[in-house]
Amino acid sequence: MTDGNLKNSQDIDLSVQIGSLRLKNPVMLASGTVGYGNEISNLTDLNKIGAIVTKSVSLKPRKGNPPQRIVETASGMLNAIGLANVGVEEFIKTKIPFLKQFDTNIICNIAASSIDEYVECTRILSPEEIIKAFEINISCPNVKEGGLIFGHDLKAVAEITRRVKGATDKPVIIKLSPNVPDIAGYAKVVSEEGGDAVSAINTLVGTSFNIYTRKPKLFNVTGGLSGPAVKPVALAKVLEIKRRVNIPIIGIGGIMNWQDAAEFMIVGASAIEIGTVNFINPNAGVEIAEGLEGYCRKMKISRISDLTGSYVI
Amino acid sequence: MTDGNLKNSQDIDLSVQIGSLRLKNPVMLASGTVGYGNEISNLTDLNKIGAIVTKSVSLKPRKGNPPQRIVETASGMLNAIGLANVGVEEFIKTKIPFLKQFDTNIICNIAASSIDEYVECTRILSPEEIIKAFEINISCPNVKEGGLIFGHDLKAVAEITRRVKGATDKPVIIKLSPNVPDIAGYAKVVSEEGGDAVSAINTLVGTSFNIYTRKPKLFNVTGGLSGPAVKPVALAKVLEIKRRVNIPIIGIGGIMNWQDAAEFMIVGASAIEIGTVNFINPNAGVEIAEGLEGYCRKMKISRISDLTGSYVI
Amino acid sequence: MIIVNAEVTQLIELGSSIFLIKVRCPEIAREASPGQFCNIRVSESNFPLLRRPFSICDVDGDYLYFMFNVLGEGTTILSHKKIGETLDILGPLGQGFNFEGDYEAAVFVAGGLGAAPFPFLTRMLPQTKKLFTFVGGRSSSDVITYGMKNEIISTDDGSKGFKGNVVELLEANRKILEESKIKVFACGPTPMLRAVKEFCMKYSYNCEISVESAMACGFGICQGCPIEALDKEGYYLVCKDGPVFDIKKVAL
Amino acid sequence: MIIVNAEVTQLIELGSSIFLIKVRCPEIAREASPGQFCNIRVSESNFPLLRRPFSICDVDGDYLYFMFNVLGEGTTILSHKKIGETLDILGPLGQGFNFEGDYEAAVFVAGGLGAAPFPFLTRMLPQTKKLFTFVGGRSSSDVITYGMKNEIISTDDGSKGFKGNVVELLEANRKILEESKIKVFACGPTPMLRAVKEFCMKYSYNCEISVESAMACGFGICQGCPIEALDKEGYYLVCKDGPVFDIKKVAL
Ligand SMILES: Cc1cc2nc3c(=O)[nH]c(=O)nc-3n(C[C@H](O)[C@H](O)[C@H](O)COP(=O)(O)OP(=O)(O)OC[C@H]3O[C@@H](n4cnc5c(N)ncnc54)[C@H](O)[C@@H]3O)c2cc1C
Ligand SMILES: Cc1cc2nc3c(=O)[nH]c(=O)nc-3n(C[C@H](O)[C@H](O)[C@H](O)COP(=O)(O)OP(=O)(O)OC[C@H]3O[C@@H](n4cnc5c(N)ncnc54)[C@H](O)[C@@H]3O)c2cc1C
Ligand SMILES: Cc1cc2nc3c(=O)[nH]c(=O)nc-3n(C[C@H](O)[C@H](O)[C@H](O)COP(=O)(O)O)c2cc1C
Ligand SMILES: Cc1cc2nc3c(=O)[nH]c(=O)nc-3n(C[C@H](O)[C@H](O)[C@H](O)COP(=O)(O)O)c2cc1C
Ligand code: FES
Ligand code: FES
Repeated sequence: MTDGNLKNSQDIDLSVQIGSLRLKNPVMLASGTVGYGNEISNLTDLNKIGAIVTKSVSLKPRKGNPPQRIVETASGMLNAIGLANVGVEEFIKTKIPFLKQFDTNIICNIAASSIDEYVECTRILSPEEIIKAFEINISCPNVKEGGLIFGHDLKAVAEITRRVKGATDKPVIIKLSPNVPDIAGYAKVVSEEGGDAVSAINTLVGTSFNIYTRKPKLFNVTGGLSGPAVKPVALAKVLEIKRRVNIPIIGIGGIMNWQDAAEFMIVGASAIEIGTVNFINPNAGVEIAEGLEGYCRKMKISRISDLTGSYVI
Repeated sequence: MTDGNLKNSQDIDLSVQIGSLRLKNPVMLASGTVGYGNEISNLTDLNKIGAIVTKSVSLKPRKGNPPQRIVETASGMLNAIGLANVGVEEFIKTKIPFLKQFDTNIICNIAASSIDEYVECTRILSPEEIIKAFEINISCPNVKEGGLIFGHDLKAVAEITRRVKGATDKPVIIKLSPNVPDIAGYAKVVSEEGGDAVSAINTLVGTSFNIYTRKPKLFNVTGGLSGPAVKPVALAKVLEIKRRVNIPIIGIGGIMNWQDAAEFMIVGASAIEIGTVNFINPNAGVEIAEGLEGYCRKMKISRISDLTGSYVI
Repeated sequence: MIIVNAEVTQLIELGSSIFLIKVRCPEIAREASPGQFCNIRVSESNFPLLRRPFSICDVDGDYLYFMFNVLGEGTTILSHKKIGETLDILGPLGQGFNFEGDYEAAVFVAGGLGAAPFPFLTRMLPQTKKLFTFVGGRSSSDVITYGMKNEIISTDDGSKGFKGNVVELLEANRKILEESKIKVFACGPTPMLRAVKEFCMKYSYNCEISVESAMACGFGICQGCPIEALDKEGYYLVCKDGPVFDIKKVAL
Repeated sequence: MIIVNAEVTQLIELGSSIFLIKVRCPEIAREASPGQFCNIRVSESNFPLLRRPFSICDVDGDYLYFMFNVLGEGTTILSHKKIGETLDILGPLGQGFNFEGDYEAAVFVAGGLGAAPFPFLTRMLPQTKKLFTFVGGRSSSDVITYGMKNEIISTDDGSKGFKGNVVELLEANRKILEESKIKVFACGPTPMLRAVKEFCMKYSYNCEISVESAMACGFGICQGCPIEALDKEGYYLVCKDGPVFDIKKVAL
């Protein structure tokens, strides 16, 4: 790490680079936890955020799963939304124009039930110039064809990466499933096939039952576990990738505050995404960016990118 | 489920069967969380527990990892004890005699760094008549040769099951790793090779770093995540096994009270093991057994074994 | 919609584990309308993790009232709040009751804790409207009439008022209802809402209901609170499109 | 060793975020000896999950005292306990100080919160022994002398007593120490304990130290609290074999 000779606040460079994509700070809002930005913009200043990852969009609209879609667990929550989304067409027509107003990077997250659909969505959306990168969700545990089938198949991940890259010249981030013993193996394939970055982690598969009705609390039976409960697992996954593969990592999983964000960067994340915390504190992203700046000053780090992978083992 | 016509408390049958092993109730104390029973016997009545699973024992003594071995996390904890244990010889000499005094079932958990070592340990311990069954730990994340290498290798699991079964005529329980996408596949192999039951889950791999020193909090860098945080994941793993494989399951992971225990039985567990909760409430096992009896009465279940896999999906 | 750290100024136990909490919160009080709710963070720790949604029970100047039932972790913590402590409140949220417009008499139907939104609605109802209030509960101890006017009561066990459920009570009072053009406003457990809906359909009364759902965010970003729509494909979001809906728009 | 729900009878703020909590707990008070600790559950919820270990600061009849420093979640919750609330306490745990036996003068060395076990030890020390108490802190506000006798003080910044660390203070007082056969009892941050150990080795003084470690169970079942042994292969457990050790037995 640079032993900073920091003159004043201007001196701290919070910007980070992910492939050809430059973010003003490493804080990103995770897909599915900020919709398309409109509601949360009433409660926080999106101009101060590094990037917004939009809710997974699929070729056609999806109405999502019937209720109940969420359950709270110990320091976490299960969700089985079922990729409810407006579909590519409506996304371009109504969501993109709204997002234009913000001085931040828009990253479009794509979910699909076939490799061709991933490619097709990317091809259609690639010309939209406010979209600065794509995050490919191959790890949604909540719909039969939500990609998790791909997320646990090295060959599929390779093909998705290669063909999506072929469909756009914008950076492509592959969002990995944590439900595997060797996540680094998947990251390796992504880097070999020209992927620009990986994001980790998506949610862990979990469930919860009512002991009096003996029915699952979620209509979908299982859901994705997120929140502080999963942070230790997410950190281990990021560290495993960092130690074995040379590719930018976006760290996700249970981040509630700037301390958590710093921890993810130390184990190897170039940037971080926050999800569940947005539901509890919609201004968390701004607070985390500010907190990281204060941390850098205290630690005499002039460029926050120097924090990435700076663990001492 | 039997719609009970319960005359009085005597009527509720809490006993459960795992292979040829019969337990007075489904509550077991998990390996590594009660040592060899001596300390905790000052704080609870072990005669009221279905079974005690002893700390993983290996052929030779292991001193375990240097400090720090544990870290608390959100509704959970990480441990990297490193299978500290007295070794088979000392176990037989000093631990078994002490355990003889209790009216409960002793299940001996074995860890090893080679398939031969698993077999050898089983062979040596099998004649000890107070040992009623073996639990084979193929999923310890905390030592290089802790078995996790086996736990993620179907062929190894098959061979371990077959050869350990060959070394004893006592029931053999294989303790599965949750760090795989298809735990049912492993359970299937166990049942095909004649294993009597599987226990799930062992801990999830996780880590935690100090953001000021940038060092891992655990000497071992990564550790095993346990406690309420992992319950939703553990429940999903048990349900997955129950739906796909016909083998008795011992449910483990984040059980804090009788409600959690009932939830595990509903999704498919024939019995349950409690770990982390013993550190917080050493009498939890007794309270859970009593709570389950009250639950059965309220729900008019005359045999608790009818609860196993009684989910309504 | 705003997040405020509001000071707790009063905590009253209305009945068996039913509480009324009063907070000073001018910012939300100013904007709130009857039927809307707030999403309240009961603890700064990660446990419980999620906010808890509560209807705005009443607004009095700078003060907000919430009525709650002690159920689990969250409401237990809420019931232990001390005067002077602050509460992290997100609100006002959702679509409230549409109580203006073309009808002569408002008919409130409250079941158990469904009484929560009616004190505020009672206060805001235009003087020009007549008001009938029907309150039901399992037994007298469940009947909550805080902040309501000239209520007519029913209990399942007959321990207070009419013996029967609140919809049977409505049937029994059809005559007064028929005298003027009415609009029904109902809040309570889903089975009650189903019965109210059936009743109103049968006599083609206008009716709005306030529904519940498990929620995470409470303001439309998590998609966690769907309710099946009858007048379009797919779902409405209870937190954003509701919690108050015209009975013709949602399936119960 | 027993688990008791003990009533909180007093909570005193001794200094900047340093508290003394008094609980009524005859069962543990009866058995406790100086240097032992208790493992306290600060919350009934899963957050924080683990118990928190605290030295038994003092015992007075049926009452136990714990001295604590507000550090994180657990100690913050503890500092908000109300008189009359109960505290789930597991104890007494571990091996305390061996203060009987063949020596003339006890030398207590306390650094910062390391003062915690000494009030009880001071009380129990046989009249036949002379006592010297050395207390060190970063600055005067960190110097805790609660429940101690005729203490000699040092501060790193010289804001109170001798300027320097507590071991330099010992050196400066070698003369009185040399006058009688002493035994040193030390508790404080690890760097201080290392220095005390070095000092005692150099002059071959008998010395016992109370060490800390991350803990889960606190009574020997999790193996979570190892400390490297010098007189055997492997590790001792801080919770069961300690927290008090002869300096010759453990590596710091
Ligand atoms: C729009 C809306 C308005 C509400 N208004 C009120 C009110 O005015 N007064 C009142 O007492 N209650 C009200 N509720 C219900 C209230 O939110 C729950 O009772 C409360 O969240 C229970 O929290 P708990 O931690 O005590 O219970 P727990 O059972 O511990 O809650 C566990 C989880 O289940 C969820 N949950 C529990 N019960 C319900 C429920 N009935 N509906 C949806 N989710 C639930 C909680 O949000 C939490 O995530 C309202 C709910 C909604 C959606
Ligand atoms: C035998 C023993 C006796 C102790 N006696 C006292 C005492 O008398 N007074 C006092 O103020 N403190 C004492 N401590 C330290 C005390 O246990 C910690 O300060 C306390 O656990 C902090 O909890 P927290 O939740 O406030 O802090 P957090 O930082 O939130 O704790 C998080 C986790 O880290 C662990 N942890 C934090 N600090 C320490 C530490 N210094 N050593 C080991 N683990 C730690 C906690 O147990 C917890 O699991 C003692 C520790 C031990 C092992
Ligand atoms: C309600 C909810 C909806 C989500 N929807 C999506 C989604 O559509 N696409 C996706 O890639 N990830 C989705 N996620 C996963 C998050 O983006 C994130 O990976 C996960 O929640 C872990 O981060 P957290 O612990 O900070 O929430 C969703 C998470 C939640 C809680
Ligand atoms: C401190 C500690 C030590 C453990 N040691 C072992 C072990 O030696 N062998 C084993 O099979 N499992 C071991 N486990 C795993 C537990 O048996 C159990 O599978 C896990 O903790 C999940 O259950 P829980 O959430 O109830 O703790 C250990 C767990 C903990 C917390
Ligand atoms: S609760 Fe999040 S969208 Fe309704
Ligand atoms: S804290 Fe569990 S053995 Fe020491």
